[in-house]
Amino acid sequence: MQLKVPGPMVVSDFTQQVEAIIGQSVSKCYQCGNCTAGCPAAPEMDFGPQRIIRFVQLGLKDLALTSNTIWTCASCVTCTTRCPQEVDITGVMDALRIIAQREHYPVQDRYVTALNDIFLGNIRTFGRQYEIGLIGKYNLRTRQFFKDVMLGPKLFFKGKLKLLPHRSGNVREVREIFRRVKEESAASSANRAGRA
Amino acid sequence: MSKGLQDIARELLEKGEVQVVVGWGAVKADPDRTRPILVTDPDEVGELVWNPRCVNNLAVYLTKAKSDVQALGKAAIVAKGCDVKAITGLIQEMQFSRDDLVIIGVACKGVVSDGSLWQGELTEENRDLKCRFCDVRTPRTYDHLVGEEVPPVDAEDDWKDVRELEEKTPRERWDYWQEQFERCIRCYACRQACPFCYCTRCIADKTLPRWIESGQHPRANLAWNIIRAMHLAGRCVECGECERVCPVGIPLNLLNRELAKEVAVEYGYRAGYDSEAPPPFATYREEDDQSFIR
Amino acid sequence: MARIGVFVCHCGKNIGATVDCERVAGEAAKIPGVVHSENYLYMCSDPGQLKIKDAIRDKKLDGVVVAACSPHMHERTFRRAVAEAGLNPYLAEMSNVREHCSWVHQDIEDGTAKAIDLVRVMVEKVKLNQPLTPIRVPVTKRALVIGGGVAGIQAALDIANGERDVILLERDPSIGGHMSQLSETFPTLDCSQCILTPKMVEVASHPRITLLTYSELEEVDGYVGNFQVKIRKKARSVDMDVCTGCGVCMEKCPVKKIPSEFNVGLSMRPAIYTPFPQAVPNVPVIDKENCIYYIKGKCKVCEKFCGPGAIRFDQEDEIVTYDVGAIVVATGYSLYSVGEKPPGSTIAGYGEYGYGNIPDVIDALQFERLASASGPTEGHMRRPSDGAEPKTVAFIQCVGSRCPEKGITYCSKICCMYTVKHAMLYKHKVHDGDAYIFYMDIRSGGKNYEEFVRRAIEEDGVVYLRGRVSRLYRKDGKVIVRGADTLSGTQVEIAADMVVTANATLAQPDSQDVAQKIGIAYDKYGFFSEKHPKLAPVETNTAGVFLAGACQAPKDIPEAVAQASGAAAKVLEMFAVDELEREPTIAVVNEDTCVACFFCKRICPYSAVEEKEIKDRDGNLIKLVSHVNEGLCQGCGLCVVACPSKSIELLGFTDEQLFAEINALAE
Amino acid sequence: MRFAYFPGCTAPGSAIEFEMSTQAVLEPLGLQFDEIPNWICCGATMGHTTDDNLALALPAKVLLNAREMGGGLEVATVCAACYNRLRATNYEVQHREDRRAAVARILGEEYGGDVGVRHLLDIVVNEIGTEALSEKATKKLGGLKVASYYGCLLVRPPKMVAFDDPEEPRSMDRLVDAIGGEPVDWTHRTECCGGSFTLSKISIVRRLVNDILSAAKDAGAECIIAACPVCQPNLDLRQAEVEKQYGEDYGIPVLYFTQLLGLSLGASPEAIGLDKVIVDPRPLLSAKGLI
Amino acid sequence: MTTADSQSSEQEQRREGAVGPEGWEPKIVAFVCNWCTYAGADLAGTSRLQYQPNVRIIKLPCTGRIDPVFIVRAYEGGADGVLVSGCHPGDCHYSSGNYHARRRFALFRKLMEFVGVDLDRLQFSWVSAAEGAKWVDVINDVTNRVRALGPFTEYQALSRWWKEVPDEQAIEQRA
Repeated sequence: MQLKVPGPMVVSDFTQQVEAIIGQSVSKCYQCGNCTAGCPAAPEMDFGPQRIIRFVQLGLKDLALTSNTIWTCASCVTCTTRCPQEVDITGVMDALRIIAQREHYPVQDRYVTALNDIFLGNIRTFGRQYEIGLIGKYNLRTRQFFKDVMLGPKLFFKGKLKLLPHRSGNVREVREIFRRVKEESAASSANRAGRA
Repeated sequence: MSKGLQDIARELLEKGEVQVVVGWGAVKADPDRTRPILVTDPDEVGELVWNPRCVNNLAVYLTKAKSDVQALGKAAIVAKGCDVKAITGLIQEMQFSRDDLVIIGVACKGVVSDGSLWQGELTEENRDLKCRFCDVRTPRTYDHLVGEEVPPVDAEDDWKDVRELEEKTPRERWDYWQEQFERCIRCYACRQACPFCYCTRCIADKTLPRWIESGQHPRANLAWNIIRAMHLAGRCVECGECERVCPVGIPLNLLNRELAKEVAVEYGYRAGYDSEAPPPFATYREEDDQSFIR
Repeated sequence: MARIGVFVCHCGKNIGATVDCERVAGEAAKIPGVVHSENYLYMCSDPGQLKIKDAIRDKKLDGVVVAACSPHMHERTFRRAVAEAGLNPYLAEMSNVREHCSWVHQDIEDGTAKAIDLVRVMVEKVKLNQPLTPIRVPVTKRALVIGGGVAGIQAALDIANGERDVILLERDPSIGGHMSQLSETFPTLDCSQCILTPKMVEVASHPRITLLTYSELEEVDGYVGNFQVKIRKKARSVDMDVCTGCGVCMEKCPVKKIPSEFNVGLSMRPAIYTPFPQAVPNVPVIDKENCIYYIKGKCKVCEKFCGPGAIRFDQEDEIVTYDVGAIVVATGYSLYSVGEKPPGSTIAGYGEYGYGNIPDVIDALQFERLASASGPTEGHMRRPSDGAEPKTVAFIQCVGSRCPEKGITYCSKICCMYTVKHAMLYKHKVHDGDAYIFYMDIRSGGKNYEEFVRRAIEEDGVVYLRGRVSRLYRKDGKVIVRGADTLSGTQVEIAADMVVTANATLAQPDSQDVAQKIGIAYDKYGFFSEKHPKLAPVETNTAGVFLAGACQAPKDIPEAVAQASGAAAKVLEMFAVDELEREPTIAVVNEDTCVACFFCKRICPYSAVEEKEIKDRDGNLIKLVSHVNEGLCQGCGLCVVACPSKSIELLGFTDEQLFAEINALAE
Repeated sequence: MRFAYFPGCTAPGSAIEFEMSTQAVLEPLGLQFDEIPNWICCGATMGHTTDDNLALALPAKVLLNAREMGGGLEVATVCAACYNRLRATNYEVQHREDRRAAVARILGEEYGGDVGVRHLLDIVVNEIGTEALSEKATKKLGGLKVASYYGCLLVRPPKMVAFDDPEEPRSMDRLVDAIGGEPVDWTHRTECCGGSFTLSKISIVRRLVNDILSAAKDAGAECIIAACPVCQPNLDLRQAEVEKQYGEDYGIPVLYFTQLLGLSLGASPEAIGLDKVIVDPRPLLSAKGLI
Repeated sequence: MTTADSQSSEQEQRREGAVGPEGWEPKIVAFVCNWCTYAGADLAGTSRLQYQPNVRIIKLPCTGRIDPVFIVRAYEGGADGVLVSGCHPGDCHYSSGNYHARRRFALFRKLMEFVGVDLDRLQFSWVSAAEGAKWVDVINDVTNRVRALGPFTEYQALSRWWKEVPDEQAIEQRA
């Protein structure tokens, strides 16, 4: 691998894109590795969180967005809590996931995004979560028809999964929120692109 | 109202707690006006009045430069919220100590801009401009209070008057102030009425070197008004006395309030609130704004 | 009418090339009050100076303006020359027509016009210059050194060896400071106590040194050369003159279980104690909070067994006052704690390290005591929980340092080196043990320091892992260390027998109180501020007060000692003269017009403004005014601007002079 | 004390026993929880990992709905994930002008982060207090050894959420102590259980759950309590497969803190949904004479 | 004011030529502290850096010694712009003088803005003893900005009303 610097080193668009979402400068990170040290999912990641922050600092967008790290982060916030430099590492991970999805980067882990899609789709439809629908649809989407097949009944027989969705009273408003969020997010990324 | 005030004053004088009460009295010849009076005899407390025509800030009589009230013994002073701010500021500036003074605070809904406009109630038309932004309708400190507590004015924007001028162009502002200052006749009534102008020799009168050109002409007038405002920066309590007494009607309090606003916004400081606080221009914070310095 | 002489220097071609010096001199001659004007190739040369002296005598000048280089270059030269001609030196000023004019402009018209303006400005100023005399203050040739660690010891010895009296103040029962707690020192591994103890003994026996241990600073008054200090000698409950230091009292004291401060809680001490066997003075103190007699009113075992009868239960604190001319502050540092945040502190502990409650996680100073031959384990590696020899030890650097999240952003500077030393000492003592160091950067700038680090890695097999440690917790008698190695990009988990944290070096917790007592500045961390970070690192902004050692910033032993010797040299320099001379640029108050608002007093950075009572003949107070103490005033002029009634003048920069300068530029 | 109650999506479903036991403790504790009308989902982790605007808009809507209830009520919730999202939203709109403006554009209404958000645990320990609680708890737990598991979202990040120490929290331990249980000192109070991956990355989840169960067992815990409807099922539901994969035998019941609390306040086992827990706690509790 | 009649004809021509924008050159007064900016300007000199010749320096011990009245007086004397420059925060020779000055000037600046002075005519900078190059940038930038504004005719117009009358009282007192 090689990092080429063709001209004067400036803060890359990618770095700025991330910083705009987290509202903080990633230059604070001095690469101490505390985030990697405390990360419960680090063993399963191809790069530790500290490396990902480094990629963001240097504007190495493809490396950051194609790593499995951002999809392996459990959002447990241990890294942010212990970061000596007060860098919101969890926030960076969120930002990278958001950018990867908006810009249709190949997602390393479709299980995670599939779950997210269905989860949010449910909110959009019902205003609230609909758990049996979530598990069922998820297994369909990810083609794991029998995965956790035993968990469902366990929950079901304990009276924990309802067959019918539980709707919020203001579903219409929720749909409106989703529509405006879409507009807002499109506008803000267009804005950023415009600036770059 | 006046009755309650008179009772307090009488008791203070009779018990010998104070030797003199500084207050307002009626002007017999002109019912639209009141005047500052000193009462030393308990039998004369009937002279004291409190009404929306009591415009003077009596704190000015507490400093040595302006009066010898201190020579008469311990004083009680009748004071509106804005007057009390001035008193607090003078204590902060070590001109006398709180223990030397009894404050008879008066709850105030505003005073009239011109006594002749008084028709028995305060209206938007007759209320003095300074009272429209008042934050101390009940004095912040007092020993006795006349009247019921009044909540502060809930102005939409406490600095509306200054912001209106700020929004104009530099040239418009320049012309506006030139028009105002041109009228200045350097009578120093503003200085005389100001409780904080207690210097025994004002720099306007200093000759070696001459700080401010004497005489009445635009350049000198500008200098005087700028320097007067600067000298009161962080100290002025916006009592508006300067503006009230100005014979040519220069909106001096507007200048004062511009600086008061900056001090409030930048340093979170309001003059006359706390006699223990360090004055904003005798202290600093490392994180003070310096965006204007390159 | 003034009689001013103007002297325009060509400085060879340096000024002459872009400023028409003749024309400048000619224009100067036309300024009212200028009675002499000339130009010359080198004004600072002997012939040039002679021209000035001659003109002063011949033309009876009462003011001189030299238009030449920057006053920072030659103001002293010309003022001396003027004085030699019998004129007060403060009647001479310089116009900077070289650095500020000829060197920065190419066009001769521009340069000349500007030079004329600059000369005019100074002529108008000099017309109003007053003869001034330098301020002279007598010097008390005795120094106070605050703090009896290695820096204070060194400073005291150097001053005393320079034949001046010293009072050495230490608040603990013995001098020695942190250095006496250390095992070996980097990078030479010589034994800390072996090199320090002789110096401690020398302090105790030096005829010029008055040693006050178990004593604290109460108050400092006065100014450079003339300080009055009040010191509280805390009651030791032992008569220093009678005690022989035999130690029987300590053996017999029934209280045994007080955690030893000296051994950082790794051993216990009695209620009557000396901190360590080599203590100087070797006289115990009674710890009143733990002594049974002081708590319950009976016991007195120590008194019963004391042969010479030195125990004094009725001793009380004593306040003593000294006049001193200079003060050396050498109060040292304190160590960060991973424990829970103390109330009111901005510095938090490390919850992820169990707030210090994991038994085999010790700090660096505790490790020093473990490794010390005179320590609680006599130098054997034994971990605190069960006394077993640890076979795997993890050392963690930057604990508290470089960690804004927990409150400290700076680098503690000494930890990199002492951690190498710790790992090395450990490997020397436990040959089959493993030492791991978690670090962020190895900062080994210093003589033989990098070599020392390499030796630990290459010869002793110490393993460096680059990364912070995120969590420590106990499992099956081990301490699980969850760290990372960013160089390989992996998470690292070590089941360690013992963990040593290199805790940050902090200012003393009460440093701000001390600074306020003495009247010196401190930074946001509580370290004392030097006068100039480059060129006056030993001085403080308060004349006559000097700094030595880690009270200024984290320092290792050689740096602390060097600064202590520097401070001592500064003190001896001061003491070499009987009177101190200072620039007469000071503020004076016009008492007639002062209205006693004391804005000046509030704003003065040097606390030089005092309240002064003016009384009539019968002693009745007429009024209060402010007064500037000329010994303390440094001449910044803040008070002058703050004064609403313009009742303060700054000599040399009076308002009148400044207005004259501004007016000189007016059209 | 009255609060605007945000039950969260798991309340009627997978965490029904949390909801039941919460309802059971309110009255004895003198709390009144009025459900926010027409509440919607907070978006949970899926929201903030998918769209930064969505992450704030949904919780902000919930908080606005709560504000409409009037009376300046604070919002109470029992779900640690909801709690975290609501608090995070408050923090973001309070501290970031751009986010506040975006939320205003999306919702068509200004929200400045002024509606307080409290977790029931915070309310019980810090408002009611352990002393009062101890008095109310008529049925003491008889020294039941309880490992309090806080997980991630209740205590992290401290700037946004914490009413307790992010590394060494003790609220639940104090609660256990007050109702007569014995809080065990253990190391994995705040370690992550992998909850957000419970349906997607099961191998990580199993490893983390195993670590937590093993630490609890080592510390001698008889049961674990949690305050989060993601953690509890994760530790409970996955226990059998973890035991199988790692060859361990834990059998540690994992309860909601409200269940133990309900028990001590005299609620029936049915009312607090003890039968809904997969690793059945009833044998343990009846052996201790608690049911 | 007092020396106007004593200037050389060349000087007068130069200045006369500078009345209007044609051939007019801005006149700028700089109030600088002795320890940082004055020394920084010295460094610009020793480094032989070149800058525009419009600024005249008045040296004070500290920016904290600068009374706002000095600035007013400079305008009265015909200055088109004023620069105040001192030590960076934390570097003050007198430890806190520049902090106090910063507050005072923050306010004075607002006041001048409020009465209609364009703030390019009243500028502030920190220039340390090591920043010779920065001093050059500051001077050039200040000069260019003031040049762009043209002569401070508003203020100078105020002076035209005025005929200098010797301050007799002052003369008397000095005698």
